[in-house]
Amino acid sequence: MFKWLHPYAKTQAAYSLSQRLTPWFAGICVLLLVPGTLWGLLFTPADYQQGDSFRIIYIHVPAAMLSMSTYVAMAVAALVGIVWQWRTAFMAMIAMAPVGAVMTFIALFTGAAWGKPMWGAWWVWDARLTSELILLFLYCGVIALYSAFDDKQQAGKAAGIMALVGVVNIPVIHFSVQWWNTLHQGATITKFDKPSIATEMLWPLLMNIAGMMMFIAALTCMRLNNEILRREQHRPWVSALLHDRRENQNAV
Amino acid sequence: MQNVSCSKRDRILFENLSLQISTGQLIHLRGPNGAGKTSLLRIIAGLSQAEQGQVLWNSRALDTTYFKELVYLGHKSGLTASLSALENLQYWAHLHQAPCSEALLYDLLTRLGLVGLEDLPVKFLSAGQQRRVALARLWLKPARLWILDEPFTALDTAGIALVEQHINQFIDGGGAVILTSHQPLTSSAKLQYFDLEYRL
Amino acid sequence: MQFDSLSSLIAMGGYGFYVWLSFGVSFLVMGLLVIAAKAERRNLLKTISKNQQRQVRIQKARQNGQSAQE
Amino acid sequence: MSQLIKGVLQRDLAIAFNQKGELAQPLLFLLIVVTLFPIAVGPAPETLQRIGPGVIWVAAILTALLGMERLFKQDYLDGSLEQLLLSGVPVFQIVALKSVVHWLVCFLPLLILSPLLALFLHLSMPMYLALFLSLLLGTPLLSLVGAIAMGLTVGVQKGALLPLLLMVPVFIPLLIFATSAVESAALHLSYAPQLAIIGAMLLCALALAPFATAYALKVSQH
Repeated sequence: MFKWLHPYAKTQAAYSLSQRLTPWFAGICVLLLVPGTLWGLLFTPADYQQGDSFRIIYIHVPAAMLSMSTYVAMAVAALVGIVWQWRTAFMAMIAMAPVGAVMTFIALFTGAAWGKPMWGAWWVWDARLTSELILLFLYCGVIALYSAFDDKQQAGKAAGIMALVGVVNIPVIHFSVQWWNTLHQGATITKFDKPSIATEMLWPLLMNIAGMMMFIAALTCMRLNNEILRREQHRPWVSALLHDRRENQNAV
Repeated sequence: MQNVSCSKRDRILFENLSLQISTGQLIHLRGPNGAGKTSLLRIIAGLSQAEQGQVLWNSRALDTTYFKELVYLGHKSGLTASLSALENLQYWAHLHQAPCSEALLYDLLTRLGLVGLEDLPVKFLSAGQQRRVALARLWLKPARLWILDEPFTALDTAGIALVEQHINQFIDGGGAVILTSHQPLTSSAKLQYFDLEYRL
Repeated sequence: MQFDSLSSLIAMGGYGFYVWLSFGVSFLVMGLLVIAAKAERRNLLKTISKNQQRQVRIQKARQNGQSAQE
Repeated sequence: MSQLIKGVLQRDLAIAFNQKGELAQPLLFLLIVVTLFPIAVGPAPETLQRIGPGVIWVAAILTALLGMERLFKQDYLDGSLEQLLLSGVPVFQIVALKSVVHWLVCFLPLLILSPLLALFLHLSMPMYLALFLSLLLGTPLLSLVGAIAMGLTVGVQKGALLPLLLMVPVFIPLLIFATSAVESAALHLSYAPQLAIIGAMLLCALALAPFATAYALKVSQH
């Protein structure tokens, strides 16, 4: 694994790899996300309890799941960067951060829009929503810390520590919020019955989860490439790259 | 004794430099403003890391044995303004495990022309006097390598002479010094120049 | 197909507003993310090539200066 | 070794007590915040009792942030920090000592002041006891974790509120467990589990935070 990954610690190799991968990720993303969403919206039967409002699940659940896993992926990248001193790992981490933050935002927003018809309020201090809100703060913290530094190499390391501190805390936060929520159980009904989901509802959900994953991967690659270009713009290989591009355009 | 090869940061200051320093050598690092002298010194001191390449001490990577034999004095004096010269030096000596009996420190400060100012908070001293307190460290710690970034700023001629004499003694005793300074050094034949140029 | 007409699809059994709002905002935000990344790349490439051209100009000016001196 | 500890403690305490005005400011701030709440929500003892523990804890956290700037900023600016990093002494030890000093200077007075705050907010005796214990265990955690945030932001000029954002993930569980301990005490239930969790968090932080802070400080020297 390590041997396989090691060449990509070099920015140039990482750039060409992610440049090659981006269209694949993007293509698979479209192939999964479009039919998955259409299937979920148009063809699955309505939930007998929640009616058609349950269709929000097809965007809410993937976003919520992947917002957490993106954070963990960030922390892994940060760890790799700190342990092996890879600059590309920090760049990958910071490329993921805004994507993850957007996923968290989507999860929160769709959660609220789902909560309004179900619970009768846009915002309920439900354990999962609260955790998600804290996750958004975590993302904001990492991004804010990164942008506060002028020297981006330093910034990457600092934000990496932040991501690691956050990931150590995620279980604690999750647990504490659950505790807090059961302690302060309000008058409103704050529980979904966890429905054992029917297969025809499940397939589009799985498709959307996989599609969102590809979306995150594609965007991470794109943003990583931007990051590499910005940081390495004075390097000879970048100028050579640009030169090739121009020649190609001229030839066409 | 040492072999450096580095390049640095988003703006490339210098690339693939190599520099070797051995006992009894004084290296005067020269270059216009912004050439990266301070950056290079900080990399050699181990404060910041080179983007590529590494700094070696006795052909090994930098570790605690290196820090035990190093005195680095940067632009910033490293003195806490609200503490006296004595307290500052005592704290520093504790950290660096150097001898720091009070008698020794009083004696040293007297030699540096700071009689009667030992107990005053450093913020009441003049810039030159503060520089003298900072330079007192060169007398305190038994080291083998000194890295000095503009040691002579704010010093008067007597002070400069004092420090130069001490540097020469140190080099004769087998020490090594790397320093930057915008004024020419008058000292010994062992002086070597190392020039950095400004790169766009 | 679960819905027999376009209007019932839009209504979503009375939940239309919430469902379409969620999907709309989500895809909008995702789209913005993509557009932002692409725009950033375009800008970067532009500034980099500008910098390169400036370098070329500087070099030319230097060479001219030298030849003039000679 | 012990001489080193003595030297560092002596110096940091001397710096803190040289600026007595600065020392008292956070405490005054705390007192004012706690006084403002009864005025805002009305003086009914039941209400105050309900919100009391939360108010004291939130105020304590904000106070901690006020005093925390001192931890590394001055050292960073005057260059003491680079001398420290180059001393060859393990940096995490010094960082741990500095956290201890911060706790002594910032939170010990708060603990001493806490009976007064409890009186202001009509806390009952068992509630006060629970509050005191949760503060005793929780405030060192704030010092340790706060040191990480301060180490990370020491080289940053802009963004005075950045540390707050960075410390949120640690604050929230702490706040939840601490206030729930006091609530349990109000209902005459056992609050040992909450204290045990805070204690566990404290021990984890004790083991990890100094290393994270030391790394952060090294990063701050670009």
